[in-house]
Amino acid sequence: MKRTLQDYKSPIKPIWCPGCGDYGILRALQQALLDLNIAPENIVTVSGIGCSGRFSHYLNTYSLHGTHGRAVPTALGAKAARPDLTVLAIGGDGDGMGIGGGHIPHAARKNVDITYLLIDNRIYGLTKGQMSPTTPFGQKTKTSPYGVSEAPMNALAVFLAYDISFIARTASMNIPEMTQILKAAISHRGMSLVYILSPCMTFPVLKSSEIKEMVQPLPKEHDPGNKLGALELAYTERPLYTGIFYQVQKPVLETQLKQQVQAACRQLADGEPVSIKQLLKSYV
Amino acid sequence: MKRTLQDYKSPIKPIWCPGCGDYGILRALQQALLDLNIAPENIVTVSGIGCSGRFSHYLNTYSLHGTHGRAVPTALGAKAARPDLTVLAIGGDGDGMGIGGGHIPHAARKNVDITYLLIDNRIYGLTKGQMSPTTPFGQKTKTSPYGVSEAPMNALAVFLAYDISFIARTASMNIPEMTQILKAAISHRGMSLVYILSPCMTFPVLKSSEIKEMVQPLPKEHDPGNKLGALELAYTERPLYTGIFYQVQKPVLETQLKQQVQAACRQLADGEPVSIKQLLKSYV
Amino acid sequence: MNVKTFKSDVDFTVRIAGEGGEGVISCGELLAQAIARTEYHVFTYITYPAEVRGGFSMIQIRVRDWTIYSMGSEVDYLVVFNQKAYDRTIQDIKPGGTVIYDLDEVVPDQSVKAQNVPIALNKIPFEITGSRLGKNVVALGAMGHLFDIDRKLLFQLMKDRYGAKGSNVVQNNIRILEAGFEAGRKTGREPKFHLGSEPDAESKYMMLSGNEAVALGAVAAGCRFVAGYPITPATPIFETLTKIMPMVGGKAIQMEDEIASISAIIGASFAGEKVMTPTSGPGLQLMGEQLNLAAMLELPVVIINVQRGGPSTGMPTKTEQSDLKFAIYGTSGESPHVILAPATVEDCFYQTIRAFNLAERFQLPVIVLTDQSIGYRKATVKLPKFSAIEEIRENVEIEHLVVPSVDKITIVNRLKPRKEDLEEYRRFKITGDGISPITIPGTPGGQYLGTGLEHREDGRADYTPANHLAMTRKRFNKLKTLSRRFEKNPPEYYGSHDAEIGIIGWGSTEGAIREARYMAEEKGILVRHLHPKVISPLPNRQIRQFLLGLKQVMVVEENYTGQFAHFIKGKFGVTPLEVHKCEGVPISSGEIFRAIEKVARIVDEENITRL
Amino acid sequence: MNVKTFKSDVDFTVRIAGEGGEGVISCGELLAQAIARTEYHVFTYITYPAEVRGGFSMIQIRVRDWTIYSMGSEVDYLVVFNQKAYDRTIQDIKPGGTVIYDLDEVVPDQSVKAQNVPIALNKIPFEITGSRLGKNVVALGAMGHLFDIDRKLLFQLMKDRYGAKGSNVVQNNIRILEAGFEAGRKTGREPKFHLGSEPDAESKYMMLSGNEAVALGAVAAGCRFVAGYPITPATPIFETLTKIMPMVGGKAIQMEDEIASISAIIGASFAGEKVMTPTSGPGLQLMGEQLNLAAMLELPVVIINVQRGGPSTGMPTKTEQSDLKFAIYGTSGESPHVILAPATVEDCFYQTIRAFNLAERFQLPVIVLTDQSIGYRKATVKLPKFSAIEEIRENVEIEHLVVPSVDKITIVNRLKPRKEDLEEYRRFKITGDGISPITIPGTPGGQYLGTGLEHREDGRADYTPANHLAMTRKRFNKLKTLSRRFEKNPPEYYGSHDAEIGIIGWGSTEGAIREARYMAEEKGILVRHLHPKVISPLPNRQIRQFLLGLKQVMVVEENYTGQFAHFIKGKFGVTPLEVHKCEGVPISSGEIFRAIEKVARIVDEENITRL
Ligand SMILES: Cc1ncc(C[n+]2csc(CCOP(=O)(O)OP(=O)(O)O)c2C)c(N)n1
Ligand SMILES: Cc1ncc(C[n+]2csc(CCOP(=O)(O)OP(=O)(O)O)c2C)c(N)n1
Ligand code: SF4
Ligand code: SF4
Ligand SMILES: [Mg+2]
Ligand SMILES: [Mg+2]
Repeated sequence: MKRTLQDYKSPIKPIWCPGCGDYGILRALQQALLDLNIAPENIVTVSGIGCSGRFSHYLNTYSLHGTHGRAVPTALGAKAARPDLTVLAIGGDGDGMGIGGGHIPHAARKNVDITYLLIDNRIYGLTKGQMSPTTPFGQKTKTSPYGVSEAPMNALAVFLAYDISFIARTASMNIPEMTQILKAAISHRGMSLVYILSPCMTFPVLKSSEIKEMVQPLPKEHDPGNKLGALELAYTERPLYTGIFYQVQKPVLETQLKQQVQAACRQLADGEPVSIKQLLKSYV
Repeated sequence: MKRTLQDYKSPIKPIWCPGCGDYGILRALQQALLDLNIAPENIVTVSGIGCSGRFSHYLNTYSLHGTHGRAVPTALGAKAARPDLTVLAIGGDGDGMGIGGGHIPHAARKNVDITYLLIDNRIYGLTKGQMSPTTPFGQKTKTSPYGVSEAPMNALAVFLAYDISFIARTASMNIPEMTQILKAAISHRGMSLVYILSPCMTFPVLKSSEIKEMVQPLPKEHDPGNKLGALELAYTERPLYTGIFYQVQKPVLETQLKQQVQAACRQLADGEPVSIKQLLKSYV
Repeated sequence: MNVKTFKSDVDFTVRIAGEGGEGVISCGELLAQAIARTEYHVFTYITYPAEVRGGFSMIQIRVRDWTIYSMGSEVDYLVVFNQKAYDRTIQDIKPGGTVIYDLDEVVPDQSVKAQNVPIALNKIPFEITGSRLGKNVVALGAMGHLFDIDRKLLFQLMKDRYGAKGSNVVQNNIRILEAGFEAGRKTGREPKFHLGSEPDAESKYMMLSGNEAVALGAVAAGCRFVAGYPITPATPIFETLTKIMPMVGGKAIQMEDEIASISAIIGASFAGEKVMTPTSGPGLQLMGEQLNLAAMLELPVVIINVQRGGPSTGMPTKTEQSDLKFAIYGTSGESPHVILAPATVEDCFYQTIRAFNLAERFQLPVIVLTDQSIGYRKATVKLPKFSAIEEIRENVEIEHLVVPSVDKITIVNRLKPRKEDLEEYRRFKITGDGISPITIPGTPGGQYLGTGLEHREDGRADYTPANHLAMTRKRFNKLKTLSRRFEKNPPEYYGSHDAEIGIIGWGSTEGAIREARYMAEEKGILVRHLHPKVISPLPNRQIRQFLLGLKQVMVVEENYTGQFAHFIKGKFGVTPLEVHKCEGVPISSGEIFRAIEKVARIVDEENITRL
Repeated sequence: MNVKTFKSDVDFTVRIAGEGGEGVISCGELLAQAIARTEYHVFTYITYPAEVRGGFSMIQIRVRDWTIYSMGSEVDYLVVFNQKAYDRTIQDIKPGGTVIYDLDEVVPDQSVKAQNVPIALNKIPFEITGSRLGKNVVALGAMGHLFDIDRKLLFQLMKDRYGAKGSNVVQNNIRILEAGFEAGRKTGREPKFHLGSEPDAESKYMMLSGNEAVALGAVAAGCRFVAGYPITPATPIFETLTKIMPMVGGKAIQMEDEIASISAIIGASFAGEKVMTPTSGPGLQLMGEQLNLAAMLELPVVIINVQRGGPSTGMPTKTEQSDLKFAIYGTSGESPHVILAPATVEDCFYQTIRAFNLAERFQLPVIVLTDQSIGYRKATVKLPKFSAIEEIRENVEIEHLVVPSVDKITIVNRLKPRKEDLEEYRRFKITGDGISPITIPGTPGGQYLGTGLEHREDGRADYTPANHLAMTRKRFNKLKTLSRRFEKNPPEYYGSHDAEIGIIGWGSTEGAIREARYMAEEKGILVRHLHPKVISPLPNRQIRQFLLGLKQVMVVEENYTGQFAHFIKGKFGVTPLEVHKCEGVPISSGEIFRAIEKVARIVDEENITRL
């Protein structure tokens, strides 16, 4: 059966503002899923709360639109329970680096095989324009009427320090590049993070034109296995590089969990999982 | 008035296990406060939950023993409200990197002038021996009976990526070194983090002898202003360097808040804070 | 209360409806603001879409020459920007009411009895500026004509609002507004109301939303430290505070989440500040553990919970009164806190001040429960008598605690220790009323340990059976003291003593209930109405007195399970008739009135004896 | 129930007390384990200090030749390791009881009527190994002598326990144990009980703590995915599961906090697994937002809340029943969930299975409320009839839902859609009983959107008034269906129909109430005792029937405010006599009995009529 883009679209029409970066990202994601030819019924999408949280509404997958900041641990549970599924987590800068930021390093440590799309528009879009962890210093927003007084987070550097096993940056208007990156990310065994710069039209802290001006593909010679090199590039502010910063192979949660079962059963007399009867009798 | 160590001790006798690293840390902290001659009534200590959470009980300060993982934002509130006070936050590896880990980067971004003692024994001590975010891969604990299956966090690298403005590592048995570092940390303007390796005697994932074997002072030539250099040293596993990895000057939260007041008042007719009467009348 | 006050000469309702992004709200707010500068009272109700763009959006404005109690249930003037908005709202038009709509976009339903006023809402601005934006300004101009509002006033307000966008934008908007006036004139309809020709020179009224009133109340109460995290529909409180706190020398900090927010205010309260955090259900959900800590540390903290449609993410932009039990019981174990529920926009101001007073005096968390409808409602609020704002630093006698009002605002601070208390300072000393003197950092000899663990008077952890019982009793003793104080107030109900039917409500439904009572009284049905502001601990004696002599009591609230009704039933042994609405929109006076009528019939027919 | 069963030939209580770190608990557990291998029943109660080292620690073991219902209130044998422990526990000794203590460390109070048995608890191990450790093993040996326990059995148990520490440790311990036996013999006291000479060859009893019973119940119910975070006193559930889940091919993951834990199980439940997370008050506090999400997504999740002394961090190692209202109302807005409260260690096993059955069948969160005392209590539990464990994959008729018991365990799975349901799949289809068929990922055509926003039947977000009302009703309809099912069960109470006094309790107090009833019956006071396991929604009809004909009803619970009593009062219009205890320790049968006596006197004297 030949699938089409339509197979990945839900019947719900997106209600983002005209020109919102999320449209492009949705498009690239659907294309990537199509190119990889993953059956929609085998995909789980978990999204947080925000304009970016609406992705789950627009994808014809098993879609869970949860609470603010919890997309990653929720997706982790789904993948750990069902390693046969393709599991995506999607959220914004506030969702993923503000309220939900504490979960990311631990998903990284477990190296669960999910793909996390973190969409950074440097603002809280859905709640209508408050500062986020990446809003630039000095920027006026609805909750920083005198200018932001804290330093924005260098998200890439932080993710590298978390040692997420696949880390890429791209921009919402770079649809072909983004599609390629998403395909690589989904294909990667282990946790992959795709950090996407995206303009908000209504609260334009990060404008489309600025992104276009700033981004530039990573130098060809960059070795994604070199973490310190990746860190250096992550700290570069002009240009903002796009592409795969880092990719390594590490033990994956699902495999580890399987090995636990094997280890547990090896300890048992016959090497087979115990029945409830045997289990209860062991407490006699 | 000449103060003594006694002035910093509360009447409550510590109940840690004999040989617990926390004893040495308490001692060094009291010494540092004495050396800096800070009046006990001008110190606020906020601790999390864990064996390390008990520090607040043993210091003769304004001490708040809060909930699990929230020492840093609580301390932040105290300091932001009362910049005249010396504010300490203290907690363990589970408290500060597990449940409370999400708060650290944001305190760092605000660069609030508190000193955070993060005591890493690589285990959950108080709850009696479960794995923590820094327990080594493969280690058996009460909740990893088949061995830890996730990668331990490289805490120092993470803190560097957070750009905390003062970052040091030391070990609980290095009392003179630790005292010096604590003094530098408390004297630093901005957020300071002192990451302390400490043995747990009862659940010995990290043994005293191991620490002694592993630690070594930072190379003299290391420049604490060089973040990439600091990162490289943070990634070095043998030896584990101790000393001040990183120190920079950045805008401090308390100053920023003061500037907001100035900015707000500048916008007002007479440059003076408004009275409640004026404020209400502006809504007519 | 007098039945006559219900009747007014001027009393009409305008509704503007369209899609999010069409400028519905700003159009309505400008209209309301203009009217508020006249001698008339204004009351608005807003529905935002959850989406930033798109989705249904509306604002309803009631105008009256006397105090307004509710949003009104039928609409005299309906302004719709598109067909969807027309279809969705036309059923609320009063027979013979006026419908203003875009002549290209809307096809009116001829079966509706209304005066149709088509205007080229889209075309007019396009002709002037070449842009599709501005239909809201045309509509504003047309209404300016119909209500005879002074143009200069509207120009001024537009300048205030759009000035920051540059003089070009202002000029364009003023031209569109002019064209709107002209379009209104061209409809041939004469101005119906003359709403003041000049801005009232010395207005005694503020135009405030409930959310703004809360923010101003906090400032008035002496709050100088706020930490928060945006969440609909509480965000405007926090946004307002980030702006005004620095103006009064205070601090408002945005944190990374709600847990951090409440943690920060606990730290600041420990350090001696008066503190607050505003939030809504899902945010309060995350704060419970720290709320409990504040109760255990006996620290004053004020939390504003602007209720929205629940559960879970629910309906962020809709209203509901469904967090009542959650606010009371939403913490593990047993710890005392107080719940206040303001009834009007004005009340949001005074009850917030009261919340701080109670929090400080009793050293416990106070939750103020408002909701989306009151938070976004804008109303004219009388300025308080500034000469009557009294700042009392500390140690106010509990007997002297009064409810802040337009005539008298007293500010209460926490109980400071005397010199002798500091000799061997016991922070959690067991006292007659449960309240112990509290030190703040910087006080020599006042150092203490505050721990969330069970502790002794001196703060040290102690789990012995007798100590746990004694300290639990001490903490709850504060609530008892507080109840005792408020039980001494006379039962404050509205309506006739002779009534056989009683209505109890709480929070934002007060106005609708009040109007329903007036409607009933007009039909000769006497009704008594109690609307407690302290809803936990409940004023038992007051409610008991209120119930005396009634034949039937109704409890009105906006939720599914009848939460307040359960309390009334459980505590007072009556079986109230529960009038709920759980649809995300406020209950109207009409709906309540119809329920009263029904009850009156039953009471009559079944010859029920008085309770 | 027969009064005679209360009397036993063998029924005595041992308490061991000392400081944390002195091996108090392991000493008691070894003793209990040894006895459990005989034909006797064992029931233990443990108090841990919150500190890892130091603080008061004790274990109490009741031994009986028949089912044991409670920990017992007075102690026959007291073993104390130091003076503090002596001072703190001596008041609980039965007149004439035996006190074993260290002769160097403890000076017994001569005014106490007890048989003092000094033993060199410290010196003996020091002479053997040169170390101060081992006094607990000496004490174990001495008791081995007094109760005539087979040495070989104790040796074997020591090997099992200390084997991992090396043969040297085992050898030393066995030598100390021998010396303990000898020390016991030297006291000149004859063995009083002969507790079986050989391990029972084919025991039908497990020796389980309540926490272990919960963990095993989860496995039996088909749970294969657990995510958790350590918290006292629920940690042992999670620790047990990290060990046994992989043995049955399941998964148990430690997360970074409780929010992540419940998020992970929601994800796993969405993916089709049966899931659970164990926690205690402060942890549940953090889970509320996600619990609400599960209710809104209509996903089955089971949460075990092992209650501890509250509020806030409170008393982690102490017991309390103070999370009842919190468990029911602790979520913002209004969402349905079910609360179960196991009454015994055995019940922890069966009610956990039931929790999964209800969660799956009704697609909602189920909270199991246990507490520290039942969680750490160890008791002998009969093995279920394995032939009677039935795994029914799905679509069990609601009428066929039974309470799992030793004789019959049915496993219930969620409702799968039929083929025609998938044609235009509506995940949240409104049905008669509120339950809609649910797909899991991998099912083609079963894709759907689950959102915490209010949504339509097909999952799409929808805030229109009618939809919100309809969906709220649908969700609560499931609770109604569930109630209706359970209302059909006969009222399950103990005691005489003729009783004039009733006692209602919930959770871990069942045994103490039961014993108190026996004590009362012995004195000729008839008592009826109801102990509902489903405590929300309350079985209204059952309680009403139970109340019929009583003159006074008592509600027994371990908290300060009388939470369950409030429900009984509120819902059934009676004013129960509230018997609370809020001291961090379980209420004893004696305390309840004394309350019954008092009530009996009042009922008698005041000539109260039946309710
Ligand atoms: C617990 C909780 N707190 C706050 C909110 C309100 N809220 C919804 S979305 C959002 C921020 C969204 O910003 P971001 O994650 O950057 O997403 P964007 O809208 O920019 O795509 C906030 C604060 C919420 N829904 N839940
Ligand atoms: C919300 C919450 N979850 C869990 C706990 C239980 N708990 C107490 S301390 C602790 C971990 C302590 O480990 P760490 O922070 O490393 O401190 P240590 O004891 O090792 O010094 C846990 C899980 C708690 N008190 N509160
Ligand atoms: S507010 Fe910004 S992020 Fe949200 S939909 Fe509109 S353009 Fe996109
Ligand atoms: S358990 Fe470990 S960390 Fe805790 S007091 Fe004992 S030695 Fe220290
Ligand atoms: Mg954003
Ligand atoms: Mg630790």
